[in-house]
Amino acid sequence: MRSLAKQHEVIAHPRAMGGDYDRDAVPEIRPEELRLLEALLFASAEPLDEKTLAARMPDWADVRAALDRLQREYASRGVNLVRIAGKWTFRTAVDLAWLLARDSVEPRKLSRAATETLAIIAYHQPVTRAEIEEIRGVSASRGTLDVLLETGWIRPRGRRKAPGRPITFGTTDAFLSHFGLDSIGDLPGLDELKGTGLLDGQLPAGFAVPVPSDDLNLREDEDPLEPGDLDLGLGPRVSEG
Amino acid sequence: MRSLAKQHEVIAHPRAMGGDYDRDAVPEIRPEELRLLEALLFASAEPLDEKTLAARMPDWADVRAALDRLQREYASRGVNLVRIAGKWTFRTAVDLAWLLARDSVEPRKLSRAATETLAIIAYHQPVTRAEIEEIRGVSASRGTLDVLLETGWIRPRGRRKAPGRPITFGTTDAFLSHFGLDSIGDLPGLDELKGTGLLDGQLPAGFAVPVPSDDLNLREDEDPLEPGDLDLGLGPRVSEG
Amino acid sequence: MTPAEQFQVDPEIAVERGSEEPALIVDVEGFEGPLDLLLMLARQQKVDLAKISILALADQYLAFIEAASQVRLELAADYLVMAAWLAYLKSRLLLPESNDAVGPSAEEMAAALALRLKRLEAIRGAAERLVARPQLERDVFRRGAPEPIVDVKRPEWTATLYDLLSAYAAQRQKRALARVRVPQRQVWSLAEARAALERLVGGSDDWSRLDEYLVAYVTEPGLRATVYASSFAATLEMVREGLVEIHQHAVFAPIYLRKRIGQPNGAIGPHAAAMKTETKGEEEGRG
Repeated sequence: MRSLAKQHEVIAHPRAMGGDYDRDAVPEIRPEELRLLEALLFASAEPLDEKTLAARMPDWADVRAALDRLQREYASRGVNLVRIAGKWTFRTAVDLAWLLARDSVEPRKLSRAATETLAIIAYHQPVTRAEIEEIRGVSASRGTLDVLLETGWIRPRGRRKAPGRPITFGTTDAFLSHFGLDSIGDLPGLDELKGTGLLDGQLPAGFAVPVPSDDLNLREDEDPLEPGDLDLGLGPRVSEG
Repeated sequence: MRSLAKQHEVIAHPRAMGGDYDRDAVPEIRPEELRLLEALLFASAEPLDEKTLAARMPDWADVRAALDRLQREYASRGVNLVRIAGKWTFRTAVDLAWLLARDSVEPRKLSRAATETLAIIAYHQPVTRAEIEEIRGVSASRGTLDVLLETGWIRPRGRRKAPGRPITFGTTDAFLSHFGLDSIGDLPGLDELKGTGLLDGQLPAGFAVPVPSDDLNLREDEDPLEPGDLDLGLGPRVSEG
Repeated sequence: MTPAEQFQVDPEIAVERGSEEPALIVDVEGFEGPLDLLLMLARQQKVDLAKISILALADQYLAFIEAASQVRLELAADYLVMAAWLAYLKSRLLLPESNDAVGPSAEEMAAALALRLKRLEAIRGAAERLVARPQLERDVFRRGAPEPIVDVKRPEWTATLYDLLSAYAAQRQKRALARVRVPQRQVWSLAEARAALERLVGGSDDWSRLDEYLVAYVTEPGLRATVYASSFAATLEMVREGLVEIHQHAVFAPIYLRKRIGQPNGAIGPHAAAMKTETKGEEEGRG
């Protein structure tokens, strides 16, 4: 509540807002001990306790009061004055941790199982996990679908209108983009797969490769996803390495 | 005029004066980019250039303007934002050396010969050992250059395209960092020296180097170092105490 | 100022420099070479170096060297070289310049020396100013406890279209062939069918539909054909043995059966045998 009131006050007096760069031109009259504390705490390799600080500061300085004021001054900044185990130190603001993390991209090759699963999703979409398992003849490990969701190449589309209402999966635009496909229809069909030698002639009669479609509209046998479906561990996870 | 008006305004509103501790209680609304910059610069062990900062900051941030404002904000503080070798970093205020000197491990005091040699390399770079000797009127002891190489403040740059192909020396970013210089052009008294023409010297033709430059690119009269040049006892040595 | 007086002054300077730099004391009272000495002498002229009298400086230097050599027998060679050069310069400066002289004139040589002195003095000034600057970790300090950037490795998954297609084709092909090679058909044996029928029929004297009897056993659609076929065959056998009667009123109509009561080889036996082919044909067609 208090902070709301405060904010209101600030809005009522826009000149007080930080957005006005000229405001800094006002010479700031700060007690010297704040400068001293700033310098001491900044330069120290370790957090310093009040006793140590007081020993380094001139006698006239009220270290306790100055620390309090400094802490308030820096509370809203990118660097905060914090007390750790009774000792004082400057630390970058906790909410800016993301800024201090370097995202380095580590290229990793998709596993064989994930590649197969992805291909089945691409050709047979919309497809449920049970259907994938049936086509592959192996039960899909949870990790495989997780990895594929993490790639951003597949997405849960909806739920099949069938007992258990299983989630259906399909590919995304990111999939097309990564594999350099203009549309999902550019995936080679049966004849093309045979033509490239990827499928050989020894196929039983009736063997078919579906004509894939990643149409955004749900099929007749699909229901839309419900809120919360995406939170069931299906969303992208933070990598575990 | 403008700052006078500002001051007048401040006096008319004594509550706005810094002496009043309560002033800090008003939550300061500062542009977020200042927080981000503070955090980045405080966290880093090394000065950061604008390009690096910009890459880490959100796209919408005007890094240049934010740096300027941050520099003004911190100018009166115990920690200042300074530009060193073209990069930005926080350093304790110069006038607080007395407070912090206790922290420092007394750096080895350079001998007079080493100091002069360093100055000659800084102001006359790129410069050969023979040229250093010419200016000082004494043959340079091997130890002097070794000591300077060990500090990391000077480096062999290349080889002069001249008989004997002597190695040329110049200063490093560590030199700028140690002496708090933004660029070699900020060397104290450089303009004066240039004005007197003493940097031109009466060096034999081809040796004349009017303005010092620590530019990483070799000059026309320099050849690159060859593999092995750095092994000839010229590289930084492990300190012998 | 006589050379002797000059020499009296020097030890102070020498001591000062010596303490600063014991390793680099040169033979002459701590001066770093003749140029250093010349510069000190020039400064004692207390005039702008630009207006220095090289002639006077040469005199002072030569006098100094002479005085020094009275105390110390040895002088570093470069001092003597400088002394010789200055003596030569002095004589050139004093004598009228001949017109056919080769090389630089005495004035040029003097000016060059003055310039060297000025340059040395300038760089010394610069060195002083340089080291007077606030120095890192002596006067100014950087952050004592920097917070290192955390390296978060984010996997970027890669796969090529070829990977995708070959994986798909290979596994579809493998599965397609696998189905042909291993016809995993489950079969209901005649014995199983008969056992089940005997159990079912035993419970009722009334006509019942064969397919209704079997519902309990047809749990999987894939099993339907074999269950029907075996059951029907078993039925026929039981009819022949006179255990049950079956009845079908039209082709493809439901088959009814009931436990036979009384006559072992009943009249409907042939009738039932006649239906056999038709019904069986239907079942096989479904399978």
